[in-house]
Amino acid sequence: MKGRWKKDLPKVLEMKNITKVFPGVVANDKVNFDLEKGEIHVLLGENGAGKTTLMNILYGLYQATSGEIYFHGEKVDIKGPNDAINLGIGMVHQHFMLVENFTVTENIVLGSEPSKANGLYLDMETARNTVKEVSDNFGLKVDPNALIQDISVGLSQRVEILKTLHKGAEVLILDEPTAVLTPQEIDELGVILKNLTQEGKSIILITHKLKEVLSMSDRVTVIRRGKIVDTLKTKDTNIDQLAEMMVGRSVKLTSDKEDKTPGDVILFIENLVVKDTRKYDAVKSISFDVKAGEIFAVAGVDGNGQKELVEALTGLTKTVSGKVSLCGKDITGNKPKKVLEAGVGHIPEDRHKRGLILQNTLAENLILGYHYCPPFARKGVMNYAKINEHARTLISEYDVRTPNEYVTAGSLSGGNQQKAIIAREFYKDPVLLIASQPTRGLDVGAIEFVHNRLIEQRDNNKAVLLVSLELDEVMNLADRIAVIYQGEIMGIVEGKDATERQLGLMMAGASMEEAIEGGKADNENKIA
Amino acid sequence: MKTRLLNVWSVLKLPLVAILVGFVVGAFCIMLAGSNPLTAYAALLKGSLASLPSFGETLYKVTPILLTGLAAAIGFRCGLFNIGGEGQYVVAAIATVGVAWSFQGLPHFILVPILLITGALVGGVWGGIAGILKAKRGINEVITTIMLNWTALYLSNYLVRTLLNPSRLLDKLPSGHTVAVPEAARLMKLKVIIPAFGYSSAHTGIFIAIGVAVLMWFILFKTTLGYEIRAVGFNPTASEYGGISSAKNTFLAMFISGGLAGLAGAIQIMGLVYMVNQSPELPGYGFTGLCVALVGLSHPLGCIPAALLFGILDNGSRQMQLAGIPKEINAIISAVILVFVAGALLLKYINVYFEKKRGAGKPRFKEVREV
Amino acid sequence: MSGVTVIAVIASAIRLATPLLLSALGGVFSERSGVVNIGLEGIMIFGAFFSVLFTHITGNAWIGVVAAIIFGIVMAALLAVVSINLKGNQIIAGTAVNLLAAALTAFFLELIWHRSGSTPICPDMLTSNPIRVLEKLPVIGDLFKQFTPFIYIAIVLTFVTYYILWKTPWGLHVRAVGEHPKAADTVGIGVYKTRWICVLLSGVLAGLSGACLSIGTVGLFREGMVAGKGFIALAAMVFGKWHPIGAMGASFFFGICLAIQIQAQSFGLDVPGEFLAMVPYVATIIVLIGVVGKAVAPKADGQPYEKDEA
Amino acid sequence: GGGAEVEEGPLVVLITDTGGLGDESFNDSAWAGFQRAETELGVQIQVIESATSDDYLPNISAAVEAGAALIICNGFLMAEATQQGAEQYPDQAFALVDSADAQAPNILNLTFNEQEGSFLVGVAAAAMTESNVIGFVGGIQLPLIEKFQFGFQAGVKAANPDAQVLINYTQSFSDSALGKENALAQNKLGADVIYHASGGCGIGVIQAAGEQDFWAIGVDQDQSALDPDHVLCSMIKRVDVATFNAIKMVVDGEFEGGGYVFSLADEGIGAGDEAGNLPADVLASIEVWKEKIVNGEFEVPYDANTFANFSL
Ligand SMILES: Nc1ncnc2c1ncn2[C@@H]1O[C@H](COP(=O)(O)OP(=O)(O)OP(=O)(O)O)[C@@H](O)[C@H]1O
Ligand SMILES: Nc1ncnc2c1ncn2[C@@H]1O[C@H](COP(=O)(O)OP(=O)(O)OP(=O)(O)O)[C@@H](O)[C@H]1O
Ligand SMILES: [Mg+2]
Ligand SMILES: [Mg+2]
Repeated sequence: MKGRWKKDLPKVLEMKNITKVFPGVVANDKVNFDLEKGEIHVLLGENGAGKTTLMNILYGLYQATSGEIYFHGEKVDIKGPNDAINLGIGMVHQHFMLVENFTVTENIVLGSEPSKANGLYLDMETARNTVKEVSDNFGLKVDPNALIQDISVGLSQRVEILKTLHKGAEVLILDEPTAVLTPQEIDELGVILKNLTQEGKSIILITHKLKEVLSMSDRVTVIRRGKIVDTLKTKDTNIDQLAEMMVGRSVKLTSDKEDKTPGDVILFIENLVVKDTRKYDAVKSISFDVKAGEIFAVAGVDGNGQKELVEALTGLTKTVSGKVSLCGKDITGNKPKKVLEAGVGHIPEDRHKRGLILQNTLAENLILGYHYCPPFARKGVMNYAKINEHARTLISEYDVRTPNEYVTAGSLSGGNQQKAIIAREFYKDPVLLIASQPTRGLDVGAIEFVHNRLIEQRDNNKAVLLVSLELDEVMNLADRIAVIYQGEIMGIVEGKDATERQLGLMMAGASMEEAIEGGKADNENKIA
Repeated sequence: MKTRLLNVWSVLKLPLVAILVGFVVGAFCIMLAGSNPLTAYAALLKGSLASLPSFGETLYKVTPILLTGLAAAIGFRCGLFNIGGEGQYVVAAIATVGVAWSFQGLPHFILVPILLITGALVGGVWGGIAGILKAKRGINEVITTIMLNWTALYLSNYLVRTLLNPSRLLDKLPSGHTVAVPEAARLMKLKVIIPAFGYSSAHTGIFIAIGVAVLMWFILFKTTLGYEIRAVGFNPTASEYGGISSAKNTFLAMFISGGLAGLAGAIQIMGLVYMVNQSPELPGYGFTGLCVALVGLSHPLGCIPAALLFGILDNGSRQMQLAGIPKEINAIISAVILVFVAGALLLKYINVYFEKKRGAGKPRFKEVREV
Repeated sequence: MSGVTVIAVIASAIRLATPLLLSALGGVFSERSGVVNIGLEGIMIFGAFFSVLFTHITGNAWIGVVAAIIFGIVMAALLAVVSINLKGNQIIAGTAVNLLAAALTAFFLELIWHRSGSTPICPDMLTSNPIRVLEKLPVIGDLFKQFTPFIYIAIVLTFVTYYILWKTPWGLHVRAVGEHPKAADTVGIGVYKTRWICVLLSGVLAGLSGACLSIGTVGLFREGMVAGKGFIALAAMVFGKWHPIGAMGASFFFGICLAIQIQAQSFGLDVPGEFLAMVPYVATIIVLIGVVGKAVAPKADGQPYEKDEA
Repeated sequence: GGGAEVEEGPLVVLITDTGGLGDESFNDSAWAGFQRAETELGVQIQVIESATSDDYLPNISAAVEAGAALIICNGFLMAEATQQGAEQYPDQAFALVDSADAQAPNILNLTFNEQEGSFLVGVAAAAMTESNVIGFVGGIQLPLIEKFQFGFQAGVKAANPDAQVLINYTQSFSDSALGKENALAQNKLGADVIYHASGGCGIGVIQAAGEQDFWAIGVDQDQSALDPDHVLCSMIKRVDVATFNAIKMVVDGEFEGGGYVFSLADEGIGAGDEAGNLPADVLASIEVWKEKIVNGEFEVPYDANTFANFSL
């Protein structure tokens, strides 16, 4: 360890008057931002506020239209990632920048590989050792030989951090690192980041999650529509204030819902077994049911079989054994089309892979799944007048921000894409709605919208199966919560009785009983 | 309406500029070969557009490549690269001769549809093989279609030499070609209807081809089948999610694509050649079809002008040869056009350059951004 | 079959496989970096032509080889500009390369020799075994008698390619660029530069392959002599799962099928020649169905990389 | 030709088949006849190379439109197109090379007894072989190429009944590498004289002969220049004579339809040995056989049937 840095250079980094204009959009408007030595500085803002753009400028991926960057008080010109890396700036991107079929080590050393014979031989031995060393030093355990495609999102996140540390980063930028992590993983990340600041690193953290802001940061800068709203000391602020600064109005962070007695069983699953793409059992003999008029949530750490469960229910993956029935009708192993026709709506977890055909128009996307049904098609011939009219209706009803219905779905922002999917799936008025990570990557305003819609569905006596990694979301919405761990249901808890700690323990593999013990302790703490 | 027109222009200007550049480069090569580009291009136009007969010859050239172009286009729309147009054409052509021979007693108006369907079906099956292998076993269609092309050629050569040879069917000496299809199987020449077509070989097949182009446009953009094929082409996983079977549509697209190439083979036999030759090489229509589809931006209606362009180049080439211009010039022009169609972005750069020169700071993506 | 015949068939297979292998290796480089190269055929035509031209000019076939490489690079550069910088459709670009190479060589043939069809025979060729000592080996010595320098070059380059792509830091960069160009970009790897080098390398290899067909086999250039081998090479690369050793296996498989059908004809096997000629093509399909199954292309193969900069 | 030149003699147009010029075979040979006619008869000559077999009729139309006095369609595959063209343009003079299938008053059919020349080179091969194994490499198995094959086999059988002939077809006329491999395979099985009728594949056969030191026999033209030490002799087919004569008929105003078969008798077909590789005794025996054929003592087989019934 190099020991403590001198305190006489408090500002590691200053960005002054940064403006970035994209065709038609001012993404950053005279932004001033600075970073102090050893601090964790959160950059907070709703979707499209300009956070990623600002950081991309700092990392050399974009060039600012105007403005200056000072590093340790000296003006620098960052023309590309190489310049940033050389300055000691590392960035963990919003979307993982990992090569799936490379090993952890290969990903970490990529771009700065140890070599022998003047760069003619890739020295994997040394690489593995360095990776071990770095990971030990910072307490970030990884298996250097594992392939990225085989490890969990949480671990991938670590690999991303190790990647920057391996390149000797002194300033770390983390763009929404927690969006895909479990509470435990988020806590762990918090500890890791604290440790890193102790090592003398300075950290910029981008997030939408206000609780994290409060628990993790030293300072917070709020950005809205490309402009800085304010920079505050974390200890001087609170969740409500931050939320209001972010969206420019006050938001309700929890949704109200009336108590309701659930009706008939809609979805019934018995001893379901599903294999993942690598042919391992990802879902091991799961049984549960979802009733009309309830939101049934499946909570769990990512990669514990949720994806396979949902894909099996919707016919996208084969089931190995077990039974699925909908309203008493066996739909096990049905093709997706059959499942949709049986009355299932599905908000997929990956909107780009499953939910939308980005190159098609918004209107065409808004009928995907019932594109062959009247009035949109008759005898195999499409009726575009009806399709466009349908699109206009949904666009206004769901407030999808788009110039018109003819633009390609890919030209919408993520939040609006999600709204489009929700609009489409709700229009079907499904008996069962499967909502998988419905608010992933959305800002608080959009989340509020989605949550209200899900509750509305429940109140209309429809069954909702919610699969989410966000404990807050689950606890906020669900009538019953099943916790999934390694492909098995650890237990089913009544929504109103559930505590974060109890669920968290079960998500880590504790049995229901153990968890209830833990949960009680938690409750007592709360009361005290 | 005005924006509509602007849109049409923004789509069209790319191929148009490409064509222009192609001819400029061609002119350069012509000069290199010691000839006058103006003479050469005059010959090109004279040979392909100047009179109704010469235009007829162009139409005759356009017929098969429009169909193979449509074949390639529908493949592209489903995310498939069908290099197999050649083989599908070949098997359909030989099948047409065989079926025409077997049913030679039938009257014209029954035999012709039978043969068109035969060609489409046989080509479809040949394409469908690649489709099934892709859908069921994930085998890259590029490999299978390449392999099937040669297989088709050798199969055809065998059938020409044996089963369909005049020596077998007509008690004549062995010959390097099949028996000719009967009169009833032959498409009418345009000059029979419109005598002004003079010496040209154009036949009613061109109407079939254009009709098929319109039909393909309808299928691709106005039917659920087209919706599904395009969906699978852009995003197979999302299509699956929407209840669209990517396996089924992959097969269907390959089948239709093969069917269109097969139709080209059938029409070519029925329209002009009337027989199949033993051949050392693939006929080349499949590859030209790829170019047609690419320049036509994979749009069935775009394929019509694109096919016309390649038809003009092809047909004009014989007048150019007669004017002493090397026959390779036209291929060079075609290639340059393709390069520029592919390098579409160059056009954008040129645009930007001119906009900067004009000092216009207005955003380039205005159309998209306007709300 | 006697041992001599077996050796002869194997030698024949190796000779037939060599141009396929060289081109397929070119394909491996290009596609591993994310650029689909269906222009291999055209690059081969260029290589075949210019190796002959320069052998004629200089009287030295090795200079012809260098020329094949240089002009292979020229054709590949066209593909690179269009598909990397202009972010054009790589398939169109490759098709254009094929068309252009065939037309230009025919045009140059006319311009330079005032004849069409084929060039005169070269004063120097590379058709005999350069490493004589190997012929003394027991049993397989006969095999080497029929080796050309290109066979050694192809075998060495197969392992060199493997080494470069899997054992050097730059190889890791190439594969990263082909899988996830953005990830590579963010760690400071020049995506465009890497792709350029790889596409040019595919020009080097396919150019060599062209030279192998002309000065390495018959000593002249003929229109149509490449005869679809670029496409077969492409198939061999896919069949070999984008891996140099796999490509070698696939090329040899194709070569041995061809060699066996030739041998079968010579033996007077009573099967129509056309069916024998189909053997390599049908066998490839069958093997793909039965044994190999899915081959997964590099993830970013065929996709132009857009730097996220407006 | 440049457009500004003074009008000279009549225009004659050659339409090649898809092999095109540069095939070192009958298209080139036909064109040689044209070039001779240009210098000796003062005619204007033009050529249209057919890109595909579907171009034949349109090419004929184009030639007619260009005002050709004579159109020579080169290749039996053009028979049907020539027939159609002749019916469409009854006043236009046509000549069709290699086929008698198109019959009309304005078509002159120019065909060749290739089997006779092949017979003679077969005799040469039979005399020169030491292994008693001889090879034939064909391109595509066309009836035309089979004429070469069976004539050759008959020649071998006549001169040396013990010799065996290996038959290979490359299924190509341009893939020289395949020609070479086929020849090498035959050579490995003992063939020490190999005759080819395979267009562009032939250069591969001759190249193989040079490398493995055996004899190759050329085709159509005297191919000994390609490798004087290994091209034993060549089967000569004087398409140039045929085209020249046809043009001359037009120039002399003597053109009429009908058929003309070139054979050993009129030297339209022959066996050539420019490099002088054939020993005197072999030349003598070739001469003897030639006499017999010219005198009509027997008919040289030209297909599987006639070969099966062939005996002396
Ligand atoms: N490459 C680009 N071209 C054009 N506009 C862009 C580009 N990248 C971002 N934008 C626009 O810039 C604005 C800021 O985007 P940015 O990605 O920085 O937002 P963000 O704050 O990171 O949002 P999120 O929370 O969703 O990640 C958005 O309006 C977006 O549409
Ligand atoms: N290259 C580009 N050219 C033009 N516009 C672009 C480009 N890239 C992105 N955009 C615009 O950026 C926006 C989408 O940006 P991005 O994908 O970062 O959104 P997002 O941050 O996911 O949105 P949100 O999270 O708010 O829903 C769209 O409005 C799109 O039109
Ligand atoms: Mg975003
Ligand atoms: Mg962002």
